[in-house]
Amino acid sequence: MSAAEQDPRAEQPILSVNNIEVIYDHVILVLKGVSLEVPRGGIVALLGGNGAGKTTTLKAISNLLKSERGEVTKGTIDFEGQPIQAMTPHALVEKGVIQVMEGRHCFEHLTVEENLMTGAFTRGGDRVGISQDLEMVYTYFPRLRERRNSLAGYTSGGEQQMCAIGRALMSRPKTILLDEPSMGLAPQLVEQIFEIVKKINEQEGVSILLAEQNTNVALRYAKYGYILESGRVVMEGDAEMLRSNEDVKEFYLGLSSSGRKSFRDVKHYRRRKRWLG
Amino acid sequence: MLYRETGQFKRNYAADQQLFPIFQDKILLAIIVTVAVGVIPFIINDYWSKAILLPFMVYAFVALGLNILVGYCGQISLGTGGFMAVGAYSSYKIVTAFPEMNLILAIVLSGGCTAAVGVLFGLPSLRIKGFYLAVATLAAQFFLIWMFNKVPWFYNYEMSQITAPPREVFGVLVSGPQASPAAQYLFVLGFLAFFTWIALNLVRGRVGRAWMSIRDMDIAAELLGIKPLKTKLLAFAVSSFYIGIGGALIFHIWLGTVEATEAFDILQSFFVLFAIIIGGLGSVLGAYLGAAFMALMPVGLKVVLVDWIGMVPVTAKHIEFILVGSLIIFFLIKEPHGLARMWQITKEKLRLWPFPY
Amino acid sequence: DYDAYTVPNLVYRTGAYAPNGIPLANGFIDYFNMLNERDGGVEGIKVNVVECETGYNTKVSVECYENLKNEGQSGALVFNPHSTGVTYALIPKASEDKIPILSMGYGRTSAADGTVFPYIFNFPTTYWSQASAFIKYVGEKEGGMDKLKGKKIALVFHNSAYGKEPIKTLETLAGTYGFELMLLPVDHPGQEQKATWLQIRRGKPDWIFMWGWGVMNQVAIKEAAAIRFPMDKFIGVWWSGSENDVAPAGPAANGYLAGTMHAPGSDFQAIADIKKHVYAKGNGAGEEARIGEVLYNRGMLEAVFTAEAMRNAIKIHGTKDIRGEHVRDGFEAIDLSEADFERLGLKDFMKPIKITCENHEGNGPVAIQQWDASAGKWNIVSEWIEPMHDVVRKLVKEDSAAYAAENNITPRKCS
Amino acid sequence: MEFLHALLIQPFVDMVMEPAFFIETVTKGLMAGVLYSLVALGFVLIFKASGVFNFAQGVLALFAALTLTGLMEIMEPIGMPKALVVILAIAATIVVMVLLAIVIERLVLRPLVNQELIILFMATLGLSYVLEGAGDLLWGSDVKVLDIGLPTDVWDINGVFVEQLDVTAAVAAGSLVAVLAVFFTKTRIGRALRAVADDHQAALSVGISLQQIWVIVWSVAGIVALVAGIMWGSKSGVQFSLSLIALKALPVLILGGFTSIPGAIIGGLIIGLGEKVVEVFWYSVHGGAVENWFAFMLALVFLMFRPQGLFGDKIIERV
Amino acid sequence: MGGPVLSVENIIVKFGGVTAINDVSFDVREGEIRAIIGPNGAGKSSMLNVLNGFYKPNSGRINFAGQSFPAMDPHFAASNGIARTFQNIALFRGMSTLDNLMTGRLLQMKTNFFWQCLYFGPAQKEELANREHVEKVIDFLEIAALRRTPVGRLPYGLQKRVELGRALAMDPKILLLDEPMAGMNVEEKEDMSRFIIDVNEEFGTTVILIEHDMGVVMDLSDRVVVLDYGSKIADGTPDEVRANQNVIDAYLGVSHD
Ligand SMILES: Nc1ncnc2c1ncn2[C@@H]1O[C@H](COP(=O)(O)OP(=O)(O)OP(=O)(O)O)[C@@H](O)[C@H]1O
Ligand SMILES: Nc1ncnc2c1ncn2[C@@H]1O[C@H](COP(=O)(O)OP(=O)(O)OP(=O)(O)O)[C@@H](O)[C@H]1O
Ligand SMILES: [Mg+2]
Ligand SMILES: [Mg+2]
Repeated sequence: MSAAEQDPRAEQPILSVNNIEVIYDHVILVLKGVSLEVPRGGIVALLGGNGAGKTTTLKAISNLLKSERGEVTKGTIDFEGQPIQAMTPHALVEKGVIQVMEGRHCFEHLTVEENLMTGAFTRGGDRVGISQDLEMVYTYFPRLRERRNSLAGYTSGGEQQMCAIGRALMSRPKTILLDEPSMGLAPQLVEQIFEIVKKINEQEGVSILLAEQNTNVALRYAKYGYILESGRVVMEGDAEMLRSNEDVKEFYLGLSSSGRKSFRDVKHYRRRKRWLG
Repeated sequence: MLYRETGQFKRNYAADQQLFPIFQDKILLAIIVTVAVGVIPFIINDYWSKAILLPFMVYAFVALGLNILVGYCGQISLGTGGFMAVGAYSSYKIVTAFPEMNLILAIVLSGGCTAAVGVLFGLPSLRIKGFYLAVATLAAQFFLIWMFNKVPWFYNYEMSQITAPPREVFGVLVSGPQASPAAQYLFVLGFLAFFTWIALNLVRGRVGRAWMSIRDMDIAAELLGIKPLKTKLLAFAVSSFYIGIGGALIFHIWLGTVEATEAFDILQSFFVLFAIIIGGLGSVLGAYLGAAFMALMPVGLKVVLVDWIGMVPVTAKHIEFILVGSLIIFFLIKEPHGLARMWQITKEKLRLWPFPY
Repeated sequence: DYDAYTVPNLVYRTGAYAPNGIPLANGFIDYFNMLNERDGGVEGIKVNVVECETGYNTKVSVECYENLKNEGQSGALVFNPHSTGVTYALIPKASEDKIPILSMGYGRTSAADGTVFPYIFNFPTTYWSQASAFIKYVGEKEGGMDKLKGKKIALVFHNSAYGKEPIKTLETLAGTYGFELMLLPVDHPGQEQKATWLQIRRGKPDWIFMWGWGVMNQVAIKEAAAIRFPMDKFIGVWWSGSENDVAPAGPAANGYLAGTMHAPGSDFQAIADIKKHVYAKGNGAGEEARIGEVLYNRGMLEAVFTAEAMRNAIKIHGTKDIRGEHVRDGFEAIDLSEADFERLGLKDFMKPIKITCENHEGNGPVAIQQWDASAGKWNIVSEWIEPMHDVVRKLVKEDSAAYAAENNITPRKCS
Repeated sequence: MEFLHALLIQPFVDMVMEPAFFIETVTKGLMAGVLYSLVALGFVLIFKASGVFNFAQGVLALFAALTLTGLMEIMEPIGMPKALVVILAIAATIVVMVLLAIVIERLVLRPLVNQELIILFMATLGLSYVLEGAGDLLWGSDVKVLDIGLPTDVWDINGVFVEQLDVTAAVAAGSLVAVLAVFFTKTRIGRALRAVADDHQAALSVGISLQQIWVIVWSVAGIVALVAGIMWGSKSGVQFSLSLIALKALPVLILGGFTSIPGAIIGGLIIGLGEKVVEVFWYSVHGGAVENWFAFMLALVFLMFRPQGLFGDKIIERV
Repeated sequence: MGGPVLSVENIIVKFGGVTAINDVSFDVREGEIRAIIGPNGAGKSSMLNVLNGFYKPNSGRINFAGQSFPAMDPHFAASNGIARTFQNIALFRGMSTLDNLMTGRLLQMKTNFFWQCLYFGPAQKEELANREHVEKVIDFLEIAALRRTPVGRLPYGLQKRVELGRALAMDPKILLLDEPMAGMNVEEKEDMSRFIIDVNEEFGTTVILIEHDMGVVMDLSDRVVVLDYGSKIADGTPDEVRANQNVIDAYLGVSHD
């Protein structure tokens, strides 16, 4: 079933990925026809286990694949109606699509603050606006303010994660591709991150595509979700629908009919149930 | 599907850890060996020996050594030329001091000397890393060459140009002008084959893994209990040992006479580094392919440009420069992990064949 | 009969030393083309000069050698290695393959001993002879060899086998004449010599000899000028005495001296013929304007000797189907008088010269030439100086004996 | 004993006994150092801005100088005033270097984004082959005299000789360093450059255009190369060996730190000074021509204490 | 549960201005699962780095294997059975999964260089013995399919698993895990928890665990240390900690299930 048919929203989505196929190193086929849509001003969650292809999908959109010797061999990717495969990542960011990469990727030898400033690279000279946003980021993440002058390379995992997210916010994007934003963050912060996401989504109408393992939270904030399994979209639907789906409960929310069970009680390894392939 | 492991099951881990687990590879190897031993010696002549096979083989040997250091242990070195010189000059001293000594032994000993020197210049690698180390190793390059040019003892108080005296191995003359091409070819081939085997053993075992772990992430390796300095120095020693022998072979067998300042200058260091990178870092096969590329490409281009197209030699030379440079860049872009990886991918494609993936 | 003789030439028109390699190679090939045009080659058989580009690299040269030694019907008749390193590399091989090597005024000096090096020729004269000649020149300028006592001579040399050649000779002579020798090595390429010239500032030598090569020469001359060292007390080996070497220093180089084995300039019949038969027809290897440059003439001289040797070979062996070993005999039969040079269109180009089986150097005399910056040309400013044969010959014998011993060669008997 | 005296005592005695000469040695050493740092500067620029160890820098200098002389030879006959010719030629050369930068970015760097540094390093070595070949092919290989009217005399400051050319070079280097240092630390582009050096992919992800950045740095590096080419070229004449000055810059590079622009200068001065003083005053010990390796040994010693060079960025070790 | 196998006293770690760890002491009992939690930048990873000798404390003492040191030596730690995984995956990216695990055995492999060269006799025997051992780990972690894949190609989650495998291959007495479940979904976390529990129960391996998923921490761990700004603000059983007001303020916020 394709997204379009059962998609209630009339207006054309800001980002749409149509049946793309991705190959690494000329031989490793990773995405086997993935299609998804992000409505303007929507929050869409991309769920799926390890190796499902979430990161790859996001990189395909933001055109970072080339630098990993991967390539989109089939399908198209449109942003605001125009195809964007040919564009450079730089052009994309200027168009307002920015990605928060999995695994932080801060600039080690730049201080935290300089890292944040690079986020504003595409905004050129707009000093005032930039310094305002810097303040904004610092108010979101007080921890960063404390470490503002230390080299990013020396900061803790979580601090780096904050730094990476803050950096993305600095570019005043129209669309953010978040790859596992909650990874390595303390519980409070996880909530906070999603609050922020929600906020910029509501106040500035930023559309968000987030790949997240923390399905629980993700589905609380996202409006719509896709579930990826080994390179294919195996299920999609509104967040509520997904949350109430038995399989999803079972495998992604860790809830059984008897409510949440303890990690200790898992007595046997359950083989993940596969929808397709 | 011509090329695949399917249907070739491994009954035990020993079988699984063989050098050439796949049957088809075994055949290929067998063919190569028969040609190398059964055919070439009978058709080889001076030109093929001095201009093509010897250069290829000695550089393969040296590349093998450098690849152990750079490709497996991740320590970039630009001192190769200097270490080759150590091999050449120490072997010269040995054979002239003990005329009776078997040349094989003499050459292996000179490898030993080089290993010692290599360890000495490897010491800084404990603190110095990456390109800093690479440039620092030039200290070895320049110092050693200076020394061999300066200290008369090394060239027996004659011209700093040393000439290989004629020596026999098992009654066959292998060095000096009278030596037959076949003899020289087989002599070097023997060295190459044996020490390739050793290298393969080293890199697939404990030692190799220790090296690679240092290469990929020295901190993690250290926290696993691997002693960085010890491991690095071992790599320097083994690598220099190979490079030294390579230098000795260049001197005794290929050129017959060398001058440190010219035959082992810094360009040699780059030349070999090129070879292993084009061929494939951290791959024994890569050392061969790279050496072939670097040693034979110019000759090939010359044959094509001058002898076939009939271009003026000098123009041809310039074009050759441009082409070699471009080809290097081209291959780096096409496959940064070198010709060896290309070969591997081709094989993977072959497995899937006829399906694209 | 062959339809052509093969005369290979190992040239370096590329690489760090190309500026010198180009005129050398041009002179060589132009002369043979001239012969081919003017008198249909040597004894009526065209000469096919096969250039092989070495970039002054020994390994490539070896490849060239192996590639060319059997070229054509005649096979390679002679090799000009054009680098000390390459010469050393080819000496054993060529002797084995019976192909003569003409390393004209360079290479292994002790190869002057024909009994140990039957196939190697380094006439008209060698580095060691040249060094001794320089000393004679200095002595004369100082007003008598006895005046050398207590004088100080600095040798600025390319830090390689080539550069170190004259040291032994000079040290011996320093002993005999009691002058002080100051050794200043300069590493390849010699872009940067401040330290060396500081030494000179400090040591204040009366004379400077230079065994330089390539960019080292140009920088040295500049530096010498910069410390205001009198140029007419600064003598370069014949590889440090070309137009290239003095040009960058401009007027500052005026008066700089260099050794030579032949005259510079282009007013010789042979060169006129080259212009007429080669350049006029547009077959010249280089720019016509640069004919007559020092290194051009030297390249031409190599060709002249080679051609002579070939003629002799044909005469001696009574056949035109000559090969390397015959040409070797041809070389050993070289005996050129004033008259012969005139016949060759090279009147006063150099002094008469005679090669024998025993002596492959020919004891040619050395002249000193001086750079006239304003006129932009070299002029010979000395008599032709006879080297100190007694001294040199002794050193040659010692060295060749050592070589013979190490490579178990039994010196052949001459006559 | 003899030896120890020559090694440990005599040199210092000499320094004291011949003050004027010592001063001259020091000045000459520093001057030489400046010339080295002119080349090192080019390396630092590109490394700092893209993590690429650009070995083609020496050849770039040669290429620039060749182009300059070539263009001047073409223009001179037209009969413009010399000064004009020089200015035009230099301008034209700069244009050429920028074009070259664009080509390099397009054909070499862009396809190699995010590759290991050693690969990029090798690519630049390949590039140097190409440029050498091309340079010879275009402009021929004989020695060309480069005279753009820089002062060539010598000042004799009571017995101490100072070459004006060297002073010019020093001034040029000094100003270049000042400008570039500011550019890198203070400007937005500068920040972006350093970001790229740290992590190509992340840089892309925040919308830094590698293409733009690389064209910029390589152009600047090209211009620095031109300056170096002019300074060295007017000393030795423009010829192939000019490309070898790269080697002289390497010890400077590691001593000062791959990533530090001021480091290039300081490093240069230390190396120049060190090697000259040792070469001259310890001559009786080593007999000359030790400069090359001594420079590296000197750098090595410093590195043992500061593995990232004097001013280089810290090597971050973290798990 | 036995007595303390490892304990730290008044550890202080400073980096220039920052105090990463400020006078922290706690102990780890034989065979327990000991969790370290705290806000980002609290000093948890630093603490692990101290425990296996990557960071040298400015002051304080570490007691282990019956000895007491001012700072741990990495090699000593490793050879006495302290193994760990890292927060930012520190696998050997150039090597296959199998080789990565084999590196975990390096300390156990002792045949001399000579035999290594020949890859024969003792060398081969040893190689195979260790291979057997590693294969056990591979089966245990169910990564058999990845044996030959270069780890660089694995997705994040699997890399974490391979890293655990490398640690297990050392058959450690004490296992230090730095956020082993970051970037995993519930199901994978369940598997991971399973592995940890089994290791702990079957081989009696002591585990020190850093994790931000409170569910996991509270379920698995026997005792929890809570750090905040480098200082210890609580130490006790999960329930005590959960109830502790400081902890709630500093870290948990609204309690999580
Ligand atoms: N550079 C690469 N080269 C080859 N294969 C790759 C590369 N990167 C990823 N893959 C493969 O692509 C598949 C999908 O990887 P991807 O990182 O997109 O998964 P993911 O959904 O992001 O998993 P995770 O949640 O663990 O991040 C994996 O099987 C992985 O092996
Ligand atoms: N090598 C170092 N140099 C400088 N500062 C450091 C270094 N290592 C850690 N720090 C600082 O010490 C503090 C603690 O770091 P640590 O990595 O231990 O935090 P953490 O508890 O692991 O946080 P997270 O949960 O985000 O991983 C951080 O503020 C970090 O910036
Ligand atoms: Mg991912
Ligand atoms: Mg941490």
